[in-house]
Amino acid sequence: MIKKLIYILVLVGAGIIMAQLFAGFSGSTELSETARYYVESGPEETGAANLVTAVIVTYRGLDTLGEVTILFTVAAIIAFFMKTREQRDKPKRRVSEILTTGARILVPGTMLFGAYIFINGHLSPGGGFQGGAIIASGFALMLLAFPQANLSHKTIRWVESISGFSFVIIGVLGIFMAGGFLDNSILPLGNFGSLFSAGAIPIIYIFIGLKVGAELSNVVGHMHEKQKEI
Amino acid sequence: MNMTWIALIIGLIMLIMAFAAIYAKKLAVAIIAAGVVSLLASILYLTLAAPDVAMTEAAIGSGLSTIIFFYAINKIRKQSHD
Amino acid sequence: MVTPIFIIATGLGLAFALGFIPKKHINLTGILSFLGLAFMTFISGQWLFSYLGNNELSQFIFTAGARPPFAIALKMGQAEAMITLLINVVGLLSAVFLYDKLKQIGRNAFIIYLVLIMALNVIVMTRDLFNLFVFLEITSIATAGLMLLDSNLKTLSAGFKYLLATSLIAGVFLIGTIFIYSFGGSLFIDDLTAIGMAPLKAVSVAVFLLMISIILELKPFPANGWGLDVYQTANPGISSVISGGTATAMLFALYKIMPLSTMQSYDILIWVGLITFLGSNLMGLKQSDARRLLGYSSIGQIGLMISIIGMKPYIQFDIQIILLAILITHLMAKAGFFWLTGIVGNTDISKWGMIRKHPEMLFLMGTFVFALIGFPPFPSFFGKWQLIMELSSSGHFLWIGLILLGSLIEAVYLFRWLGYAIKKETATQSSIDIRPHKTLPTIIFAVFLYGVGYLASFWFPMGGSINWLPLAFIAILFALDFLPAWIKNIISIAGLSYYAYQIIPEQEGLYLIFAFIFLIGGILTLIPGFTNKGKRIGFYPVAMMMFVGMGMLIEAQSMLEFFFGWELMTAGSYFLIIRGHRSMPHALSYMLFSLGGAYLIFAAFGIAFAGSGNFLMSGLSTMGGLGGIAYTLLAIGFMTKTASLGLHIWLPGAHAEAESDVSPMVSAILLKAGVLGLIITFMAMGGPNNEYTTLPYVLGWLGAITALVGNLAAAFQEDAKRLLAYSSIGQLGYILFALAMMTHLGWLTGIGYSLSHFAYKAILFMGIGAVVLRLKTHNMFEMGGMIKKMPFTFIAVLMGIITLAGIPPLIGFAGKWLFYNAIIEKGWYFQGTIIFFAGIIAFLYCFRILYAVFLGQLKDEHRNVKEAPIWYLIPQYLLLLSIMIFSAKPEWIFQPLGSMLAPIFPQGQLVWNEGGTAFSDIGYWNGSWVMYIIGIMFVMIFAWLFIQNRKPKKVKQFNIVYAGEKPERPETTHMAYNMYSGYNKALGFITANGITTFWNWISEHVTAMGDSLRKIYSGNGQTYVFHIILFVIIVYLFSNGGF
Amino acid sequence: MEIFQLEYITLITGGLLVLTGLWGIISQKNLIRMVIGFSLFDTGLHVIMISIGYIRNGTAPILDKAVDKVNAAGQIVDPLPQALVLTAIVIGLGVTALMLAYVVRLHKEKGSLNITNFKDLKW
Amino acid sequence: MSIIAKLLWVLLGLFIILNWGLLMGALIRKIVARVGKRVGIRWYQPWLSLPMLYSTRSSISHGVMYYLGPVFRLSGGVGIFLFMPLIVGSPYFDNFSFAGDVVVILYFQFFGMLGMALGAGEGGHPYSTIGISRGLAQFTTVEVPLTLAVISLAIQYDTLSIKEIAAAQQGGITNWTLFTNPLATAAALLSMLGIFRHAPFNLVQAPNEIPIGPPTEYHGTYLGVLRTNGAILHVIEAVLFMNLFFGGAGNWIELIIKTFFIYFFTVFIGVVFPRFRIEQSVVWFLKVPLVLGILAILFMAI
Repeated sequence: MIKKLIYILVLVGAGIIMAQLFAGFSGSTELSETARYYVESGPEETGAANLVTAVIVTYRGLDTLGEVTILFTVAAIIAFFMKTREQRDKPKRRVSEILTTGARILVPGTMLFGAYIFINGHLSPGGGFQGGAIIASGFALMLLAFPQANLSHKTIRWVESISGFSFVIIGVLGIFMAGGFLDNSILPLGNFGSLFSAGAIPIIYIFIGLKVGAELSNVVGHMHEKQKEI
Repeated sequence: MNMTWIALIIGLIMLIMAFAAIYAKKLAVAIIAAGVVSLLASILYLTLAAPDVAMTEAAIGSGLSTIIFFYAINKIRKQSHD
Repeated sequence: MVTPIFIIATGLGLAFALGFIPKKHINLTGILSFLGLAFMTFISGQWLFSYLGNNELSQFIFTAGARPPFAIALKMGQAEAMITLLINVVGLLSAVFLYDKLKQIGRNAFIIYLVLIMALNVIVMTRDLFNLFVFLEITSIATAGLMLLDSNLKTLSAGFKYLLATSLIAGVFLIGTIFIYSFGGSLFIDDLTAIGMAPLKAVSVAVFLLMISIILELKPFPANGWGLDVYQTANPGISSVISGGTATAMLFALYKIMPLSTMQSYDILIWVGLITFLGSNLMGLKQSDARRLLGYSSIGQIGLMISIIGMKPYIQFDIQIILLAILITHLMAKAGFFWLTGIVGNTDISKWGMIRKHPEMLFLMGTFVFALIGFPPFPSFFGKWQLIMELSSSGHFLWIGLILLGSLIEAVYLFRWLGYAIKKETATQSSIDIRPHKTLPTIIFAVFLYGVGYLASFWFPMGGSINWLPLAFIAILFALDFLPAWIKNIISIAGLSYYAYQIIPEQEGLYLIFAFIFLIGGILTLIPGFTNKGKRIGFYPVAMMMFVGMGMLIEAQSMLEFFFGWELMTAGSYFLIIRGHRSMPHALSYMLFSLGGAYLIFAAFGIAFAGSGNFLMSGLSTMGGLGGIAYTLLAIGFMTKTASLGLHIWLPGAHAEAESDVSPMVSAILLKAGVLGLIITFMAMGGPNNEYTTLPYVLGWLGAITALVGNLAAAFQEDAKRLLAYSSIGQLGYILFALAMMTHLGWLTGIGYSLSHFAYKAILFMGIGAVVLRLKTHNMFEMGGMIKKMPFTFIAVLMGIITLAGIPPLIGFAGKWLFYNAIIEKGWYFQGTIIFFAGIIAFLYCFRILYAVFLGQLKDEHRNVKEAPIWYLIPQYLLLLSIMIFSAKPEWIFQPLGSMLAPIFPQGQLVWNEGGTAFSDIGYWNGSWVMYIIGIMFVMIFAWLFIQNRKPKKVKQFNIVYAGEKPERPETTHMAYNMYSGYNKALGFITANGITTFWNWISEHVTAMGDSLRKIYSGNGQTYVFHIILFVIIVYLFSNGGF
Repeated sequence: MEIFQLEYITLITGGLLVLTGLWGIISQKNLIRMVIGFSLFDTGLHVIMISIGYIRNGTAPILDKAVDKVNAAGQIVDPLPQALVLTAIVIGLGVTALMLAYVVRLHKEKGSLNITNFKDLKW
Repeated sequence: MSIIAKLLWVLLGLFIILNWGLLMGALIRKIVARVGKRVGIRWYQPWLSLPMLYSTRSSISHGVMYYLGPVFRLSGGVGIFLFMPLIVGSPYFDNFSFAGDVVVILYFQFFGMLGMALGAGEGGHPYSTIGISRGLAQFTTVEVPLTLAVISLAIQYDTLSIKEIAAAQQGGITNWTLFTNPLATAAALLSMLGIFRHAPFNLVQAPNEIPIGPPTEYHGTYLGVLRTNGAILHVIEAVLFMNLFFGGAGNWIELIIKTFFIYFFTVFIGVVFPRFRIEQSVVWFLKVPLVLGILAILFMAI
């Protein structure tokens, strides 16, 4: 009991520290200088209508690269856990008819939707991550419906590797052909607001989408397989 | 203002759900409660003019995350049955 | 120039591309990974190279074609280049070390490893807060992954705790980041520093959160249980990356964000760092798991570096250089050490005796231990030096005290460990993994340490004046260690002779005397080494280290050189001492007392630097207002070497258990280094009429009591070498007393004593050492009758004893005579009486050692003993010759000595007449006449007896008046055991081991404190998380003085 | 200042979520619940970040017909925190997944989910 | 004075001292015997036994050091004699006192002791060692009050030269140190008891047991040498005390009388008091005599 009390006291302390932070925050009514720059020069420099995408893919592309790396690493680590056991699963779980049928229709749709989201990332809300996540969800759904589905790790790995590697290559191309690492203007910026615009952003976002999708699928797949073993 | 009221209510539900997520007797309920918190968060994001984030939170925070949690407890349950 | 972006591109691109390679081509994967790491290393190296020499401005690397703060920018300056180079080198070498492990796990292991190293590089280079966050996360995830290289319950639970803790910490960092953005409108560090955020409370809280989370990443005490677990369980290759790479990157991150904060925050760093340094080392005291111990040590060292970052506002010197010196040492030594634990494979430090089978591995271990403690010639020596000097000149003595105390505690467990490795018998037969890919990285870092040490000396003021030639000589000796002992002995003697030839002619005054003792003494005491058959691995380099160190004391123009020499000497003598049979505990206590003393000296040098503003030895005489303290520190520091009462407990064991020819080195010569130090101290105090009268007075009493206790204890010893060792304590007590008198006669006595002690103690230790060598025992009651078997040794020892006892006509009497005069002149009657009492007590052991070893009944098992080896006799007789000469002509030594002292003490000089009679104010003495009179008389009486006695019949051993019986066995008639039992009953209480008990009490309680302190590491990951939150709050409370 | 504003409400909600998450981490013995606590903590952080980037009455930072390039600066909210949160969410997922994988393995090794049972390493 | 003349005078002094020592020894033994209601030896007995010992034909040796032991011993006694001025103001009987002051004498005492100890040690007889270890042990504390007294004198007379100290006491009995510095004198006299090793401080020799050791081993010529030394040493030690505390001697008669009484004093005490064990005697010297010595210094220094 005393222990709980101490915990509460400590959390109150943490709360007070946070409250002091919050106290300094006085709801903003106008953009910071940085944000203003994004709004004012972003469209010209990147050609992306979705400023969040512009920031993510271009201005803070390095973060994104890191983030992709995190997923990639996590997938690799979870694969580690698999390393030690290769047993095949024994009992087959019976999956309801509705689920399988539903999945047959839904999975391709989900995947396509995911692809749509990341392809249009520079124009509308959404992008590589969301798209990738949706693809992975579809993948999870598929596993749910077809637990025996022999998903090809190899394919996933190839997708993962190719997209990741291409991301890096495009980034490096930026150094030689444009203003710097991950500069999207290695390709023509195109018509503002159209699908084929914003330089390399759509391409990068596609790779991100593929990669995230593949990585998350990988994670899900590994978790799933772990479930199967025993 | 309406938005503010909505946010307030959502915020309250989120906190309740958060406590539910911690204290729910069954793990599955807890996970779902956590998923709900994420889902509500994505609504908050929408009110805060962040559709990108909202989508992501919905897809990842409440979607994938929950799935992974379930995989994990499923797996654990099977481990302890053996 | 390859842009540093390629570090990222290589690391990541390669990591992604490895996916293309099929599983079966794992070797290709490995090779590519190495190439990638090598290329990353090359990039940072190339940048560093471009900065060397020309002060180019550091370069920003913009990404995404936009300028910061709008896009992420990296920075590649000299510091960044240096740090990334270090990280990449560790990464590369660790990968080599881990090669078989990584290969076994497969492609993913290589991938994660590459990602980790790349992420560390970015943490160093990035100038963007959020980017920093992302790569912090990558680091922690990759580390959590690499934990699984050895997958078992321990690594799993450690990895989980680590993941939990670091994720939480990253969360704290993220809150800070976003609020910084809110208040500052930017995430670009340089921008934020430049604009200077509003002095709001909230701003400071945000900055505080940033700072505290980086601090937490650095595992501050006590919120670091998770870190320790990782160090303990991770594969040593990974631990070395964490300790060497991750910690380095985090330190740099901390350094990078500090400009955002206020001055107050720097104080937080200092205290957090110092408490970590102390606490962590304290808790290491009782640790027996090698890797966890290294973890404690790592955390401690990192704590020290945190505090150094915090000291930036108080230090005028470029703090980066100080940090770099300490960082490089820590990184290389710790990484190397972790690898070594992987090579040895046993994590119980008391089982490390098995490393002895591979002397080269032992050498590596020694290198790392000494580097970690901050011995010369390693870079941290210079770093710590400059740090202490700077802190002292800004008056922060408490910090100095804590730093030195922490270092001392660290030394306790590291040297205990080293002692186990060198000496402890171990039953386990487990073999050591010396495959080249394991040993190579370790060797490379050891070599680097020496190389960087050399370079580092030029980074600091006065460091360039260090004479590296002798050190190169030592290095050569190490390299030649495969040769037979006699060749190395010749080389050593030749080298030392050349060194002496270089140094001695340049000296004058008192330094000449000590140069003579150190170097000529060194040559003489090396001669017995010729008796050694075989290789005598490791002996010559360390012996030379000691002598060279002492030579440097003589050469030193600056305090830095002096301290350099002092530490070198300590290191060398430690290794010499620990070579003895049962020397392990004694060598440890020797080391600890020496280090403790050295640190006091260090602190005093700091005060001197603060007072004088330069590093010259002459600065010791301008101490500012702290002279009293400084001189006391110096005196105590030097007295640890002269083994004054209270600080003497290391000496008997250390001297007694040392090898036969080492004892004279450490007793006759090494102790004099302490005397030299005392002389320097007293001279700096300003000669006879100085303002510090209390200190010499106290030292005088201390010297007297030391003499009494030392001599008394000597009389009660059963161990011949222990007897001599205690006698050294007593004699050094005389010297201390004499010097403390601060008069002409007093110093004449003290220095005269130093010289004669050198001569007779060398003779005695060589003589007794030879006996011990022949009889294989130290116990005097097991000896006896050696006069028949070793007559030449007996004569030398007899003369040595007569000199020691101060019996006319030999030169030892000069000391006694001078004492009387000096004491009466000075008015220190009672101390003086104690000194005389002690002097008379000396007869007890003088007789005891002569009788019990050489006289009495010869034991049956010793009937075939031979005379001491000729190599032992040569130096003894050379010394004896000099004793005889100076006994007959004392004015040859005391007259020049007097004129050397005249500038310092013009009052109360001896007056010498033409006949060689010395006149003091009250007494007179003519050494030559005394010699002649006694000599002639002795011969006449001998002749008288000879004539009267004609030819006596030689009788056999047992032919004595024994109630008509023949004694059964020699043992029963050799009354050597507990010889002075009655005396012991009467006065033995004086030698009661109160002082040993005191030090034991201290060590027990400190250890117990560390032990109870470490109980906070309950092993529960949840508790650790709680610690983290609590830590944040407590530090916050302290820094704000409330909420 | 006025507390009853959208961004304040969300900010405070986020803050309380963070605390709740912390509470979950330090008070629950069950490993899974600790991970849930962590994910709540994370979500709270993200809410805070988005609140910080909010500009009163702003619209989403996407240029289209309603928000043209010229006037955008006065209309939209700050895109940067949103970008950061996007990244952070994905990172959070990665960390959560990794933690869960660890939990599963830990359970496998010891058959327990109680953190107090994993004290093999101490002192 | 030529060196030859000096040598002759020294030999003369030595001759007188030796004979007086023999006589004094005999007289004291006689007195002690009479006190004990015994007859005692004849007064000329020493002159008979000494030549007898020297002319003993058979002798044995246990080794070099054994052989040299008596040489050291006699050298010790004669050496002290040589450095001791005998008659105040007499250039003929100040021996070689120019070579060193009282410190030389104090330390030269050890020369003979050490040599003898070593010689006896080589004999290999266990009792020798016991005796020696006791003797040395007792001697350490015996010397302490004496040292204090000497320091006190050095302060008082501002010199360490025996000649000067003795000279300073001339001109009437009240100038003697005995009266000018009674504390130092008392301390020194008490320590003298230990130096002469009569009862109660004679456990060193333990007259009933130890003599079967070294004195029996050292027979014949060796014993002769030792006896010679004994005669010289007793007188010369008494001379030392006489010079330091009892006004020195202006002529031989004075010297003989003073030394007799000084020596007799120690014997007298010994007859009266019982024997101390060694640890008792060691401690005893660190009590009253030590305090007296300290007071003596304080008295002089202040």
